[in-house]
Amino acid sequence: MNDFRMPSLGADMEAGTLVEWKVAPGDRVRRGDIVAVVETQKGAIEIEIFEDGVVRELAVAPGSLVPVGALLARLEGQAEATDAAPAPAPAPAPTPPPAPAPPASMAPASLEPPARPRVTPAARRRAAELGLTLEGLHGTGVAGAICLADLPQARPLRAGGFEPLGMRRAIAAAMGRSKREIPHYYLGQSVDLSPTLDWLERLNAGRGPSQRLLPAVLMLRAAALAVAGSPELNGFWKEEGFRPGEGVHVGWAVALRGGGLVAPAIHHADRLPLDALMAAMRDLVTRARSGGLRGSELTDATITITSLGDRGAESVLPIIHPPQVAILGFGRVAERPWVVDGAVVPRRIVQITLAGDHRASDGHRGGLLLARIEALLQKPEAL
Amino acid sequence: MSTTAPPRTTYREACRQAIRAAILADPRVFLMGEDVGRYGGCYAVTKGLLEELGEARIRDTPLSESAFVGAGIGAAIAGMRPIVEVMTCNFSLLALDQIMNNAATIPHMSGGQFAVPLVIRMATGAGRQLAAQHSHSLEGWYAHIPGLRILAPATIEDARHMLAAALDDPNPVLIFEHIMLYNMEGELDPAVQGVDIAKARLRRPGHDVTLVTYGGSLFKTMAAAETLAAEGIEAEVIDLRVLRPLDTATIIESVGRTRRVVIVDEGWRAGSLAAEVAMRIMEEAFFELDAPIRRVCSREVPIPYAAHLEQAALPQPETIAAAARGLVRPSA
Amino acid sequence: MSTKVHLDRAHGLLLLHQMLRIRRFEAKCAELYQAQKIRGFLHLYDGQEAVSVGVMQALGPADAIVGTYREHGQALARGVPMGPLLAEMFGKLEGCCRGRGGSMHIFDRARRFLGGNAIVGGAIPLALGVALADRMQDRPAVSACFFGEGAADEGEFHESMNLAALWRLPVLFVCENNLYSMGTPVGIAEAETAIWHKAAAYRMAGEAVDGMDPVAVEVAARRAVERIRAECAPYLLECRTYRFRAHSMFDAQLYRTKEEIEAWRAKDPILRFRDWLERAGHLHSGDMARLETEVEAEVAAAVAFAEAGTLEPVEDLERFVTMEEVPQ
Amino acid sequence: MTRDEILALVADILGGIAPEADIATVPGDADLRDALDLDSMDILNFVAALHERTRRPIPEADTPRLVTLNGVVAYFQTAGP
Repeated sequence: MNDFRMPSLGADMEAGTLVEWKVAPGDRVRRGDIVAVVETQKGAIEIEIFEDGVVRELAVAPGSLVPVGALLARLEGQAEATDAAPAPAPAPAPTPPPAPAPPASMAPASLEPPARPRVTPAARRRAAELGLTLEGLHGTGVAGAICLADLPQARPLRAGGFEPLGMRRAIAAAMGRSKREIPHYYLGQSVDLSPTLDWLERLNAGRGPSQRLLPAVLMLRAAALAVAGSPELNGFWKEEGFRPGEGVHVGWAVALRGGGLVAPAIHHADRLPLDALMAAMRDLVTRARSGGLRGSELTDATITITSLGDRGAESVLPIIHPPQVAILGFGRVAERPWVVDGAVVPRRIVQITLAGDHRASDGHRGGLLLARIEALLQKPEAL
Repeated sequence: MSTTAPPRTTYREACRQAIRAAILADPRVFLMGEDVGRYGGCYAVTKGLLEELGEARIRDTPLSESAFVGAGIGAAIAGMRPIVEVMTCNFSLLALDQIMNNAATIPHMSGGQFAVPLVIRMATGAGRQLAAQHSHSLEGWYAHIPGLRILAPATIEDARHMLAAALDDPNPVLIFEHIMLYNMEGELDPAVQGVDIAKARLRRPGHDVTLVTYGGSLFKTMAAAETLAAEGIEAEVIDLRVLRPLDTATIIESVGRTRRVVIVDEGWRAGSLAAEVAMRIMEEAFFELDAPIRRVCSREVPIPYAAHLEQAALPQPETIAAAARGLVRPSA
Repeated sequence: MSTKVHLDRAHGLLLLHQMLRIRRFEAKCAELYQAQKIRGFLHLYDGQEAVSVGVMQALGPADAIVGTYREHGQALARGVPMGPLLAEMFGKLEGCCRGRGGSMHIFDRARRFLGGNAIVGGAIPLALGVALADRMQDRPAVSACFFGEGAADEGEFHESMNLAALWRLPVLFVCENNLYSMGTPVGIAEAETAIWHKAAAYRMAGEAVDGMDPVAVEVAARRAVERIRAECAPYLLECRTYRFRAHSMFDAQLYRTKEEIEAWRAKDPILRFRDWLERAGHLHSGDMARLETEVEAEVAAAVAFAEAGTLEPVEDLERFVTMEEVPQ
Repeated sequence: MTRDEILALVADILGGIAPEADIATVPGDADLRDALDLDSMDILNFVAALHERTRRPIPEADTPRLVTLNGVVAYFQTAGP
């Protein structure tokens, strides 16, 4: 029997509200199946399962707020599934080594159920309204009771929506941690985007609106390709140090109307051709705003790109989203005087910036990344 | 137009003016009780009234609590509006049969044929080293009895105006005047011509904790609230004023704001009015509570004579503040 | 109202009729109690009829009456209609107190009948208050207060005697001395068994009278009431009487002998007065049968009235716990 | 198309893109990108939907004419190519 527990979908995630079970006891599940929808401060996330098996027990009812790591369901592994189709004859198993006797200190703890947490009536009611489970919360009230001060103030998310306060807190936690912990270095580069945009306009002219590409997709494509060649900027800073990403999963920053932002991952962005990338981006933005992100999309980004669009500021000095180690920023494309072959000509210029984690990389590597992006953008037909 | 400061007066004087005005205003009103006339009242509340109003309206009674309280009930049934003064609530036990078995029952038991529009005033409480038999706080007991209205004027304004409202009530009304309040000085706003006898009153707004109290404990509680304010804890103080029927709504409303409650009651804790208030909160605002309800009541002893022991037995500003602090800052 | 009792045939028949009404009514109550139509405590008045009937002759409609818990006779003699009285014991809305009081708590505002009080001695101060209010409002009324000799054990009796005398209140204290407070003989409870002697301690006038003789009671009551009105002072009238039935419905009467009861039954106020009327030529042949028939019809009508009564809606349970206004 | 029909269409489309937006509150000459906090992806989706619903070709160069309500009305009240 295996425990399926509330996954951590982000460094700043402490708990999630179970919105819906997609499976029922007795259901057979396969690795990668969506088994549940969980709401977090960042929205509703579909939760995948990472093993095959049969659901034996759902431990949590929809509406409950469940701390990360708490039991959600119990699964029977493939081998254990008694009602499974006849399994192929097992290969002779090697005799398992005798289990070492646990040290005395690891002897099973008392089997008595843990004491019911002390919770004030007001806190218990708010918890119920919020769908919180209270186990694991730390109480600061009278006699250590969990009181209102120990709970989130407001109702968190509706399914599919974002709760501004919770989102704000999540951003505050992540950005605060970033600025406390990550020694940022910043690089900037002005890039002539005229060749790219000229090419794009010609391309779009022959397409209906729904087939057109946005300039952002070209920038994303160029960046993703460049990042693939800069592994020290693509990955995570963990306690043990830098760990490179297992692919270029670009976290694409999506601003939410009404405030806040979320940067879900486009998996293997470097492997997606432009049209596929455009489709992925369109899908991601839609789902980010309607609350249909998958858990892996919130946890897997290896680098973040923020694009200010055609109405934003000219440049951005972005803040790295931990545990990532770099973030790229694209400013607004603006027409500027530009020297080409000794002559000043109007060109459409974009400011590309990079913030890097100095623990993981140095400015030189960052500069190379920017240069590679610039180069790629000069040959859009090759993108 | 020149503005003049409201006249300063005392709680005692306010009580006297209330009685005097009521007797002058209505020929059906008279006062009877022990030593209310020639002596001028045990607490000097009625000093001078006999001379001014005459023996028919200010009646000295023999020490027969049951007879004169019962006579008050009979007179009320027969059309008068008596004010009966029982010198102290300690002696009211000698008239408990009349109050409980007659005044409180006759309207209902007679199927509404008779009302008992009677007012009984009595002194209550401890603090003057009068020892066990003169220091009881029995208002909570009386608040147990259906059919009675129980008032606890804690301010000069209530002392001055509750009596008239009580006399207008078609039901028996018991007014408990705390002995420590008679000397209290303060201003009486001449613009205020009357008070209700239905609602509790917010004496101090706050948002961290509600202190519910009444009568002689009000000013101890206000002092505690000041102490707390200096520590950054804003206590809301509710003066119950009317102990029966309890104005639960005002309490619940406040609890909804503060979510923490300390009830201060000079009665003994067990089976006290404070217990009733707490239970109302449990029944109607349980889910608002963010901390256990606390009570500061008198210690469960006959109130002793020795000053230090007496004071130790009673609610004090420090004990009230400590209880509130323990709810707002449990870890401090 | 004159103190002279003009005992003509009409008045004689009236007294007899009143006593008979009480006797037959109480007999019906006992029957209905055993049939479980009446519950709670039921204290019957058999034997004491002459007291109420006699005293009420001395009182007018403006006077007030404060009764005891053995007050059916007092109520009937005062004029409380038999139907609402019985309906009250049935717990019916049509009862004189809407079924809230029962046997022990008969109130009738229209007849200034203030209960029906079941705390021994507890109602005596009420009579003082009513008398005080009457005097303060210049009404020349008298308050008659009934109580048993057991009430004389109570402090409230003595407090009230003292206060009434001090304040010269127009109160007629009517002690129905039936010799037993429940099961305790008066001699066990009272150092001075002549209750009326206690009046002297309060400088109050008083006397004892044969409570088994309605005429004697009436004469004494008229004398007392006249004196109360004239002197504006209270009066204690002790009526020596006897209850023929048990204290209440569940009483083995271990405290008295059958012989004693039989001896008192020989002084039955109804039989004795009937015989006297007969001897005096006031009671004609057929009168008794006619009275019996009348009373029987009245009791039957009362039973029918009570049976037909309705129950107060439970929603009105809390009505009158507190009053919206003072009834005028 | 009448102005009302065009505005109803716009409201319907924008309701799908930005459900929290209320175009009744948007002045006719206000830039939708400012008024409703729309980004270039939203505008692209908006234009795509206009095209799909009206079947009218909308060259990319016309997009700047479609960022106000008045602009949209004017665009669709003129005869298409």
